[in-house]
Amino acid sequence: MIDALTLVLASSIRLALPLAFAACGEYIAERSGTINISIEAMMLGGAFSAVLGASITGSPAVGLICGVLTGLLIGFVHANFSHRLTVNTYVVGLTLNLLVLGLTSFLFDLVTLVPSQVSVLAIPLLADIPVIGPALFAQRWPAYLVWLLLPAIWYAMYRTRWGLQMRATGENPSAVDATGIDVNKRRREGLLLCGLLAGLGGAYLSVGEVGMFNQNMTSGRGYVVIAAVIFGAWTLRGAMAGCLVFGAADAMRLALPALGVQLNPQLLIASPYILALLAMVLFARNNRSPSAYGKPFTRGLP
Amino acid sequence: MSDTTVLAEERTAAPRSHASPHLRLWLKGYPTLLTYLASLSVALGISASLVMMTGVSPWAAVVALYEGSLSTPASVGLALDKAAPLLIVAAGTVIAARAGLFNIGQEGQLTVGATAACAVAIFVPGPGPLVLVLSLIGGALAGAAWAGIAALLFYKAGVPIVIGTLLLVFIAVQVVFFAVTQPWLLQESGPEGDVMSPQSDLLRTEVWLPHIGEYPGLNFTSGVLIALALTVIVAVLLRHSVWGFKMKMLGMNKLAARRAGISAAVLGGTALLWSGAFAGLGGAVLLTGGNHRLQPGISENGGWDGLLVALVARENPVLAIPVAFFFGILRAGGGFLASTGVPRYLVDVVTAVLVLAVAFPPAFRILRREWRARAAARALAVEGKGMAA
Amino acid sequence: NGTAGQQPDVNGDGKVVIGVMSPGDSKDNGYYQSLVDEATTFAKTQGWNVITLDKINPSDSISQAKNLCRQSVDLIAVGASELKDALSAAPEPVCKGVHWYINGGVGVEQTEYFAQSQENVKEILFAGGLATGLLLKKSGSTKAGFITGPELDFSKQAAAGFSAGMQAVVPEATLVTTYTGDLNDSGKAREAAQAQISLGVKVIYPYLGGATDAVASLARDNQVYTLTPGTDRCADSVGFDISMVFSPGAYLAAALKEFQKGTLKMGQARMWRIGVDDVPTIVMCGEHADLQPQVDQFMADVAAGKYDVEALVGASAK
Amino acid sequence: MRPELLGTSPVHGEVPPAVELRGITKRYGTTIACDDVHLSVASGEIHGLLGQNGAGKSTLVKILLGLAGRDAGQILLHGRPTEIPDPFAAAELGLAMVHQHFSLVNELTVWENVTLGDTGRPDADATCELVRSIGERYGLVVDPLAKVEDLSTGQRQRVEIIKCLRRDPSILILDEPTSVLTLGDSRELFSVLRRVAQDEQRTVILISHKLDEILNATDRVTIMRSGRVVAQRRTAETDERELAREMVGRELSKWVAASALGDLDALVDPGLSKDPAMFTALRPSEDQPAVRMRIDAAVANRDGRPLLQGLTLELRAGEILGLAGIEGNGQHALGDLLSSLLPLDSGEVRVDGTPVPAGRPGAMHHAGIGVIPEDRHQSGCVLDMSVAENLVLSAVPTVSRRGFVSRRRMRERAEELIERFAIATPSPDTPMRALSGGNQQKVVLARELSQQPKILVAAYPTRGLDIGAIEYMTEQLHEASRAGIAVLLISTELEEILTLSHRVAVIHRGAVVGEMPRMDVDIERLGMLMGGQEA
Ligand SMILES: Nc1ncnc2c1ncn2[C@@H]1O[C@H](COP(=O)(O)OP(=O)(O)OP(=O)(O)O)[C@@H](O)[C@H]1O
Ligand SMILES: Nc1ncnc2c1ncn2[C@@H]1O[C@H](COP(=O)(O)OP(=O)(O)OP(=O)(O)O)[C@@H](O)[C@H]1O
Ligand SMILES: [Mg+2]
Ligand SMILES: [Mg+2]
Repeated sequence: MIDALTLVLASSIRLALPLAFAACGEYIAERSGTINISIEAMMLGGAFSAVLGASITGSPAVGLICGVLTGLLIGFVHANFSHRLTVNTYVVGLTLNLLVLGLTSFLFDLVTLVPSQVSVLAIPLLADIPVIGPALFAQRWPAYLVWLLLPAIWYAMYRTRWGLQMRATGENPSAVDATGIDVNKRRREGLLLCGLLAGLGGAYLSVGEVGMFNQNMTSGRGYVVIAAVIFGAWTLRGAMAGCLVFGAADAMRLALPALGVQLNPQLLIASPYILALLAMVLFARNNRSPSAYGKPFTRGLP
Repeated sequence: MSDTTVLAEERTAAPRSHASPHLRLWLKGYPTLLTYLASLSVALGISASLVMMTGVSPWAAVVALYEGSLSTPASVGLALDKAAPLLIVAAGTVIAARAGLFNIGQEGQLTVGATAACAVAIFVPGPGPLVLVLSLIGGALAGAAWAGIAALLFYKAGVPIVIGTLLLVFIAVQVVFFAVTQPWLLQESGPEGDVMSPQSDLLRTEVWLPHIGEYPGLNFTSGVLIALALTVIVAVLLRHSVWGFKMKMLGMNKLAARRAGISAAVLGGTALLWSGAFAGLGGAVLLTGGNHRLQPGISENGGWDGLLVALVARENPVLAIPVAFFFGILRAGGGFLASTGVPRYLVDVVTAVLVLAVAFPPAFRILRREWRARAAARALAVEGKGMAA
Repeated sequence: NGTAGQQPDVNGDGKVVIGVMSPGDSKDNGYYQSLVDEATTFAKTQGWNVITLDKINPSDSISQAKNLCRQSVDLIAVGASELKDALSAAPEPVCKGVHWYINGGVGVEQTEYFAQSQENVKEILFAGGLATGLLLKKSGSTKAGFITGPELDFSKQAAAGFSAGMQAVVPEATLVTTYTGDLNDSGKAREAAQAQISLGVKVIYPYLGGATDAVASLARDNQVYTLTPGTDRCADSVGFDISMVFSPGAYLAAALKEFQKGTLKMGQARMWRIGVDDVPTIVMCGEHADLQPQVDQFMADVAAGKYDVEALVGASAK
Repeated sequence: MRPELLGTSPVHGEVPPAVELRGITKRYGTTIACDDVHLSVASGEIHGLLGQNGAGKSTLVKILLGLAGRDAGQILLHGRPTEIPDPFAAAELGLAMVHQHFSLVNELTVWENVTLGDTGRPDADATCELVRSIGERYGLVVDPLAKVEDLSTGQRQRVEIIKCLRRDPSILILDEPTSVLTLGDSRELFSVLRRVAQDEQRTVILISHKLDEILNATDRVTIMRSGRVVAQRRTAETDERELAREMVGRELSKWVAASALGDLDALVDPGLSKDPAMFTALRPSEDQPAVRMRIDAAVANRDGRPLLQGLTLELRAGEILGLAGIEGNGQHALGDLLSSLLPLDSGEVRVDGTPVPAGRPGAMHHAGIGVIPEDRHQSGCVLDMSVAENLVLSAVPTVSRRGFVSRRRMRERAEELIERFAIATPSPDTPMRALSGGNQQKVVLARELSQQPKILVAAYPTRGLDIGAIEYMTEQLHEASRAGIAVLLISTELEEILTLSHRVAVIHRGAVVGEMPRMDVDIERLGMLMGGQEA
């Protein structure tokens, strides 16, 4: 029983981590008012270029960086198309997803990739704690970045001027504009950060968890991330909780057969989206999305 | 000293004024056309270089695209068939958008629609044509219902439409998958102990959408006509009817609409239902017109692309017609291109690049207007300083 | 070059063109890749050219088939029964005169338009189970794992056959089956494998597509034996222990030979049987080569009907 | 007259003026919003900007603040030619503005809104402290920790003002700042401005339609008419009538002038009642008019917050009932109720004796209640639709046949109304957004009146209107009442009430606490009722 628990918990964490990195990014983007659909593209691009970078340089660490940069690049494209050129953000998002899926599959055929994976870093003592030890303290080293990211992001959003402006931008862009702040610049920044973190998430999936790439590797994780942010009512805490819950749902699905339990697969696969919707319905009161959520901003008279 | 500064002014000003006037005039005249040319050629350049990486000559690829979509009447028909469902979905999207509601869940509504249509076509007995009509209606209703969930979530629990519709897409996919893996539901039937694939039986031919024209001549399913008819109707109603007027009002200012006696929940809700119904119908047309059998992947992103059509057409139903056809060409030609040895997903890449290329110029025009304003301000500033000196 | 209607240049345009349709990734260095590779290698020797369409969505198979027809192909080889709808393009005017071949798996409803090859998945997987049984014995374990994508009839059947075979050798053996829902999601497949490993399975059968290698390498790192899903990869760096060879490529290659001779009969089905034909077969890799004779014996027995496969599989499916 | 003022006239000045505009011109398509405007304001001066609706005042300051570009002319700050491409640059140059329409983020707290425009690390405690201190210093009290969305309009206005005062700008611009403030608040504000200008040597530009404000608060005043500067005066050397004349370009009846000038004494002076205009104005058309609408013990709460508490009210045909009261006591709620935006917890609304379901969309409208809402911008019109369309928003059926809108009929109707109500718009197809604040209001008024309602509710009808328009509005409302329409006039401005109404009621904390005929109004009593004391 204990082993089973340990097993599922560890598995949940492993499955949640790539989501968590990306969710940090999506959270920022959404708070500044963008529903970033292209996060799927960002993750996939990150996953691919990470393995590519790793197999060229032979260092998975470098691979991670490549992944991050690719995510950043995709974020840059999205940002400039939708928040400088005011092309509808969903057009950009959908198109980018199409583009990156096609491109990675295409390149995946052209180049030959060598499997490579970052090493596990077990924290002495802590890793030996029963149940949570293996789950939390025996991860591959990039996993621990989360512990740096979360406080950093929270501080940036709630304690810095930039964060204040980001949040305001998501709520009432024209007011922010009248105050002399470049709304679309903030939103572009949001998307860049999102790309960066989503890229990291994808990279962690490929060179972190799996150690290799395969076609459409992320297979919809980006949308799960969006669901997680919604599930978390646009708070960082909540988003992380969402990732954990969804990770756990998958872990169950994958581990339970081994433990002799069977559940309806379709239901489990759909569970993140169902849960996200339920969360919004049940906690409708305090569950408010940013007012300018997904609304493009073009400067007009106030 | 003042006149020296003035001279300096002139000197700096001189080159500006003497720069080839013809060229500038021409640039002034056709900037948008130019940007279109530029962005499209960039897109084609990228596509070409990618194609070359596969060892196929870009020209051959272009020819293949053309052959697949436009060369013969038959292939035009194929492009039309591919375009029809997208156009229907797009028309629906426009309705919701007009009421200020952003439905991005067409993919889900379409899939559910196809499923319902299939169920009707298979389980409902009766004369073919009747059943066909019923299954089309069934598809529309199912799509509407699926959108209805989002509407309910919005008006009862305040879940933003975008979120509701988006998340329901991924639930819908699982619903279909469930349906086609359950023998007691839609999974294909066969001799006992035989291995069944996750798909429905082939629909009996009487419930297929009638085909118009004969191979090798121009031939396409009647879905194309349905799509065109619906789009025109939507265009007219939105533009000229009281209903359209109210929708516009609601879309632009809820509060004012409310004061004018419009219930957002009712009018907006129905708008959303309509767009869902259209998407569902798109699915039904896809099923009865093309595949004739339900499979998990039946939509082939038809919902997403339909949405894309509507957006690229800037939510203008009439404009959506050519755009949808453009997508039809890419889809039909794309399949053909693939069959010449270019990897399929390269077609997606090309499609994506082209969409961005088409979206770029109008957006760029707006941006340039801003730049001009800034530039003008700066020019004035220079002038001002000159006067001050 | 023969006159019109005669194999191989059926349409008599002076060149022979073979169209190959595959539902999966033709670069999965596994099941589907073999399909394409075998076809191309043989075609090369004959100076024919091959058009490959891979990752075809079943719902798209008809129009893809038509596209091939319009490329003036002489033979269309459909890689798997998922794409059987493609065959319904055969009567269409576009495809007039084109010859068809399908790798029918357990078999698709025969019409006069195409030749098909069939295999008995249960038998093959059963035999695989037997071989696995030997490995379990060797490692003194009774636990094996089976990881595959969506929960579909064919994968259920495969699992059933596999476990039946295992139990025929090690009666108390148990098989843990996990459905990840996606043949290519290596992340989830790995987690599934991880779970099975930590439950002490000694053999894992990654009955997967793109995710196969991810699982295999994890298994190897944990000294767990693995089998290939269809091709001979004993030489492969991933280090499989058993190669289950039932690749459609082998059947196709044979069909092409007949096509070249002009003896590929439309409207006929050919059943490929383990222990009888040279494919399907089972190859014990590297260190396990010593077990090969026993495995060959197994295959012969299966072919000879020593086991009531149907019944046994049926029983373990319950 | 203050001596240092003499120096600051643009003609001969040794000290360069704080702000100097030379030949500013701005076109919007065909309309010329600003036409070769010259203006110079010295530091330490409060400069009034006066003009009819659409005169170009807002445009001018928008240009000054980088919110709108200009077509010609130049801006000099402290003698230096300056370019102001965007609001941020404006802020850096020490220009700050209180917008005619708010620019607050409702979801953030007051202090967050206040600090939004600054740089450097935001400091909650310091900012809150700042808000409090400014609040005390300038008499603009508001809780820094409150969320803006919980504040009433007036309180939001205060936040706006604090927001730009705290930047301590060298040049402060206020566009109709008092339009939503109570009399007391605005008096307070002007003493603030005076201090700001004199003691702290800042420059203040004040846009207003209220002549008394201009006269009390400013040192000099510039008057604009249709984009041009038509006059500049030292406030001390001019008077209401002159200003009014310059502004409108003609004489006004003493009556309207008095009201527009907020000359209370004039309004209650019994002698006035002999003025014939007044006579017709204050007498209801019939002597024993029929009751048109009756609100009975209406009670309503919005998420726990009491809005209406047993409000009872009676409207009679051909009579104007003025509802006086201090802003924030349920006027808004009442307006919402009568536009079917607010359902009732108890009580009922009857029109001609038949009850009307409160809160059901369109119910009140169908019952024959027309509303000129307080916040025209937000709920009175659709800024992105054309003027013509806005003129028929609630009356589409009248211009449509068999479910289809007839463009022709709509245009005809629009042209007729534009003509009749003298709406300044380039064409019926101009987007509403392009109209000046005042003209937008005229559109709403025109629409509501043109539908011959049984009852007309006018909330703050003259808010943001120039006196020309006020005079006009006054006539329109009298016109309406003479036509037998029962008019409910909601306002916080006593002058307005006294000018227009036949009967005066007082609302306090969501209930009517007193009522009296116009003739025997006594300011003292009124004030006490509004303050909540029984009298
Ligand atoms: N964005 C715009 N597009 C077109 N015309 C405009 C625009 N903004 C203002 N105008 C026109 O410029 C003129 C001046 O407008 P402005 O808002 O400056 O008037 P105003 O003096 O502020 O009037 P009010 O006192 O009613 O606010 C009006 O005729 C208006 O129609
Ligand atoms: N019965 C009441 N008891 C206590 N407070 C009340 C009552 N009625 C109204 N208020 C106060 O009035 C405000 C809400 O009423 P409402 O919004 O209608 O005011 P308002 O007149 O519309 O103000 P504004 O015109 O600025 O919107 C709140 O500040 C509330 O405290
Ligand atoms: Mg040939
Ligand atoms: Mg104004």
